[in-house]
Amino acid sequence: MQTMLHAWIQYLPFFLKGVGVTLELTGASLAVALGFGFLLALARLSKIRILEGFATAFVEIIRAIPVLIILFWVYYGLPQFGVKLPGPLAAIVSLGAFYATLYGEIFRGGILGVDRGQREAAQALGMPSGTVMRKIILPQAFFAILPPSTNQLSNLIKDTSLVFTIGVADLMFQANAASANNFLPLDMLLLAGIIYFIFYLVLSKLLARWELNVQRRRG
Amino acid sequence: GCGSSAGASNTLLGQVKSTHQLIIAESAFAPQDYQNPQTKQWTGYDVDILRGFAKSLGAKLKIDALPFSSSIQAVADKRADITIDIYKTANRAKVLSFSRPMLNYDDAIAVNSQSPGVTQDSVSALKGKTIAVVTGSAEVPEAQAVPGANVTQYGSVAESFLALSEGRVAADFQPDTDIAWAKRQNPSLHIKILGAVPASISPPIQSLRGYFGVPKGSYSQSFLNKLNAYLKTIAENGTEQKILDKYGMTSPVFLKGISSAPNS
Amino acid sequence: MHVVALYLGAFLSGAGKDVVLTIVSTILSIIIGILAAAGRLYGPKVVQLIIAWYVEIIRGLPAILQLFIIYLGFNQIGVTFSPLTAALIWLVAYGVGYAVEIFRSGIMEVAQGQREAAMALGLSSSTTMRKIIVPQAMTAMLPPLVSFVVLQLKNTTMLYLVGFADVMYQARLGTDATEKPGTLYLMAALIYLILSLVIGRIGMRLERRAAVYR
Amino acid sequence: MSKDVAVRVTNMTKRFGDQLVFENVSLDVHKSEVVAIIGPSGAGKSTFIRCINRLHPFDEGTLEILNYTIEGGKADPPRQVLQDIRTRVGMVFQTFNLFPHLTVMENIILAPMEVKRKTRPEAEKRAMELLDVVGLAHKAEMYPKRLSGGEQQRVALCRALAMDPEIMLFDEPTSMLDPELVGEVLSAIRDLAKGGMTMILVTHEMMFAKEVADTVVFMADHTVVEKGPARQVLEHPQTERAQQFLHRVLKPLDRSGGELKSVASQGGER
Amino acid sequence: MSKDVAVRVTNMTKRFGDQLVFENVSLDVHKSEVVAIIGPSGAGKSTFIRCINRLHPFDEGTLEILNYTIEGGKADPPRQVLQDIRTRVGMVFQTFNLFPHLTVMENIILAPMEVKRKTRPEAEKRAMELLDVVGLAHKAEMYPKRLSGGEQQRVALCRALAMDPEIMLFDEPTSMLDPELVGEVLSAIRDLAKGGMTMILVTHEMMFAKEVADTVVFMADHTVVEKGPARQVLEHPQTERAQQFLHRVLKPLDRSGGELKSVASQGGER
Ligand SMILES: Nc1ncnc2c1ncn2[C@@H]1O[C@H](COP(=O)(O)OP(=O)(O)OP(=O)(O)O)[C@@H](O)[C@H]1O
Ligand SMILES: Nc1ncnc2c1ncn2[C@@H]1O[C@H](COP(=O)(O)OP(=O)(O)OP(=O)(O)O)[C@@H](O)[C@H]1O
Ligand SMILES: [Mg+2]
Ligand SMILES: [Mg+2]
Repeated sequence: MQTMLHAWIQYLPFFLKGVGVTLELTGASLAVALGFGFLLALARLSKIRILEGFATAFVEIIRAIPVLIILFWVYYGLPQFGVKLPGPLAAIVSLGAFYATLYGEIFRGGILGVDRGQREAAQALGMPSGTVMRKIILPQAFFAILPPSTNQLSNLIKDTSLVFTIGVADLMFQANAASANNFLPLDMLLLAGIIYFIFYLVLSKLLARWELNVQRRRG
Repeated sequence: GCGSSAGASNTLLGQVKSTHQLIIAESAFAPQDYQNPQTKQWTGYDVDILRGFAKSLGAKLKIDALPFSSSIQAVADKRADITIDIYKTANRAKVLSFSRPMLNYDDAIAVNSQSPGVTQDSVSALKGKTIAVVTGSAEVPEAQAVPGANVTQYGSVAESFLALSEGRVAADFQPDTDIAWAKRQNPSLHIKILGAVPASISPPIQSLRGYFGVPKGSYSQSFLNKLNAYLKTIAENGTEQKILDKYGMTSPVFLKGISSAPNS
Repeated sequence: MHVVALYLGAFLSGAGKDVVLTIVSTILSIIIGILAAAGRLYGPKVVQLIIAWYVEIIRGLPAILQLFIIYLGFNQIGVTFSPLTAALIWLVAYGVGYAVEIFRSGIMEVAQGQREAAMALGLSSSTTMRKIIVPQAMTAMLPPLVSFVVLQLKNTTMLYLVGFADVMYQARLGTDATEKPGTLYLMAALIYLILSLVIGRIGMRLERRAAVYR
Repeated sequence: MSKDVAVRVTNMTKRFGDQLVFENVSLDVHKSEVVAIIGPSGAGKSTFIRCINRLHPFDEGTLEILNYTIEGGKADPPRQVLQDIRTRVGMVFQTFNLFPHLTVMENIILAPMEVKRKTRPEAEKRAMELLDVVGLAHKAEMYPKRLSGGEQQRVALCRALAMDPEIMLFDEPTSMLDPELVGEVLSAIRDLAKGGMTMILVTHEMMFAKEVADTVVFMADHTVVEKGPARQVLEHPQTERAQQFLHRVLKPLDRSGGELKSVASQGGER
Repeated sequence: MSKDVAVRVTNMTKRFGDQLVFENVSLDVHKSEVVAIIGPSGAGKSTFIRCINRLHPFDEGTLEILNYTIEGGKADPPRQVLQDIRTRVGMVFQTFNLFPHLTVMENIILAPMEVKRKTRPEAEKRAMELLDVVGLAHKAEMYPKRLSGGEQQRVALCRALAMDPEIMLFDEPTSMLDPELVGEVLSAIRDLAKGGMTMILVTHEMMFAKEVADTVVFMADHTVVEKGPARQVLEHPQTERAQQFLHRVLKPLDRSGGELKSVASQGGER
């Protein structure tokens, strides 16, 4: 116990640096995933055949491949074909693309999940389709989208732990490097685990409570 | 060996003899230990040396391939019996006992052969550059000693060379043998040796030798004695040089002073 | 293409190992998961609490961290597993955390009206469970179960980190020897893509069969 | 409890947490009597009828049914007792609640086989008789989803009757049905009443209550406001609350008209 | 189209994919006329009324409305046309379809502001007038979830009226309501009819149709089976199909009784 605390204090600065990297990667990947995901959702909902077909294929293929392989392929593999991304960017592209497929499906489900009657009611009032989307569909889809979105966000944070394999110094990397140094893997992994778990609790408990409050205020 | 006598299975030597198996914790460092792509057999000079040693004990090699950082841990944990040859550092000495030295290394700076990110093998030239190393290797503190360096750590030496060849990093600190071998095996890699890691940041020459690590303590002592004797023999009788020749390491500098070096 | 031919055999045997591990760990996770879900729903308070926290921890930590804790971390306290054992323990421990939730929500999802109707007919609670709740829950659970199997399959990619000789491991060794990572990781991706799609197809078939009454 | 009384509820009170659903409800139901419970939405009618076969526990008061006496309180009576009551009291729900994964036949024979240990041929024979009576024999092998609402509700009725219940409870059995389908179910229930079955039913169909029920109970404001012979309560309600309710339901348009007329004309005359 | 006709449907046919919903439907609706559409479930009433403001495209036939002529076929008419029609035709749905994320007030003023470019104060003033008439002025700031079904439906009515429509369409506006709440909505609609609004309504409330409608259209078996003056169709239907339907709906219990009696007695006499 004593030695563990000692080791924790000794390595804490490195871990905190890792936390910073983890959060930056999460934030950037999330932004990519949300933006690209929304486009994917629109493409899949659109009446333009090729667009829909392309988006569907992209979603079905990318989400069937493990994140780790996407990551390796983007980082180590793509240069073979002349595209070279720096580690953090490769991580953001990989995680962003993978999570865009998941968020895209969430968005699509949210939009489709809005009762058909809502669209009809808005159309029957003479609203143009842009207004229907902005004022009626999206605000309602938002609340359906929120819970699965935070759920995926906590998955995203966890999946950033894979980037140490391409030399990006995130939290998991620090735990790994520290235990290669002091040969106390359990202590180091536990410290990282506690930090990851705090993120998880914040997302799954606090955010969930906030969501519930928002829902209740409306209901 | 639950059934064998207590004395035998309580020591590493007893363990190896009774199970007829010597487990190496590998990490695919070429030319020390790597998988031949054609035959999928493990090969390399460490593998050849240890295979000979295992044979002398009536055992066969079993290979556990892990990321480098975990491979040392695996031996410390007695999950595997012996590391590949590694540098002797204070940290490692806390968890491992070391054999006598078996090879001289030089830590070298590798750079991209087409557009070198560093042009001089001096600390000042390296200052502030991105330097690749392997997680858990002795080169990590060397690179970290360069002021302002951005140290990028990879899971394997091959991955670090790839990064260098693709120009992701300015320099890569590795044993010179590894750089030379990688260049020879894969001429398409854009890497070359720039020079030795500056003396001011590289460790003393003693520790720049290769040592086999085994689990720390009296558990390994009898095994180490046998190993040391074997290593001394092959260094003296030219067997080791023959093995090295297979990997293009014909220069006498690799074994200079090895046969007369003291046991650790 | 040379690289592909050189490594195809090794990749396929690695994929075989991944598939076997996925199947075995899924079966074990499901069996333990059902028991744990029952404990979570109907067990004594302490058991409920323990299982609830177990689930939270498994879901809260990165999979890779859990693998490292089992393989590397436990060593520090004197418990050593071989790569295969560690892989299996990890996949099952992780899988149970997910399976419990799938079964629990599947059971909860069966409408209250169904319970009431069964009770009103005088069916005992065990009969209600066996004949009414579980069959309906099964249908509701199939889609998440299919995703779960795919998740377990994908998790096997991390096993190279503990030296388990699967597809990823072969791809990395291949990279070492040939410097053709683009081709090799693409091959690995294809293998996983095909396996995932096959699982999805089997799942769809099962769903269709289970849902004749829908 | 006199031999003639099938159900006696004395001063029953029911809460959900802090929320009072109904209090101090007393009611005697005689053998072969048909009791209709009416009242506004949220009055607690469904909850009350569920307390009668103890699907819900109640907080205070006493329930006497089938020679069992159950006191209010959280503690469950012995499982045997509960199960015996539920076996001998049939119930039909507003939302049908057929088991979707079982065919019509399987829905009906499940309880007789599992609870009454009937053999499959026995149970199937009885089920076919019942289905025949409600005109659904040809749908025996279908899954519920394929049936219309009226058909589903008639199957639910058969399912309850297959247990040969001594008392039947109905919770708004027609309110989820299309108007055209209501008749099917109501006439099946009416036939049952004529056959001498003891019945308690919650309904919004006043005409039906008048025709079928012996007694009408009007629930509102957390209690029984009025009860008595059907004709009396429905045609000459004594309490103001019941008068108001019946007026609204029976003559929905008969009230002080709004002024929408004037507002509408603005729009219409643009 | 004569000046007096508000809507003229000629030989309209509608399919969903292969499935025929209705065919060859023709109908004239005059200004200030109230048309009630009745018929069994699944007859295509909802779909038909949705084709009138072109919420659904139709396959064949012609729709003349508000001086626009729209031919059947998949291709959409110009957006401008569609929007103008929908702006000038109000619609109230069976399921209310209030926007749950907006308050009552916001529900009503959204379209006037977005579509008619009214200022917020203007829109709010008109909304308050309408809410006042239906007796809901005090609920303006509530969210729909908090309202009873009858209140929600009245808000939906106000929302449609806030666009000052020339024609109103109602799709079973009371069928999702508790019987006690039906009256509220029906009387609001009746007032609207009295005010001279052109209306087409789908309803199951025959009494209401008789009182309010000028014309009744009976749809069944994929087409209009009978149409004519309200009283005539409702009281002396000519076709057998309409007779059968009206009989069922108006006298649900009046049919050859089953034999459940005998079956039930088995159970009751145990
Ligand atoms: N499980 C429950 N938990 C908490 N409150 C409940 C529950 N079930 C019903 N209630 C509340 O109890 C009250 C009575 O409900 P109940 O369903 O018995 O009314 P009802 O008279 O049957 O109404 P309706 O005519 O709409 O069916 C309502 O306020 C309802 O919200
Ligand atoms: N979007 C749709 N896609 C395919 N079929 C549909 C769709 N909407 C309705 N239908 C089908 O069209 C037919 C007519 O439906 P519609 O809702 O118009 O009937 P209705 O007369 O309004 O019945 P109800 O009285 O039950 O409301 C039904 O068979 C229905 O299943
Ligand atoms: Mg009720
Ligand atoms: Mg309809």
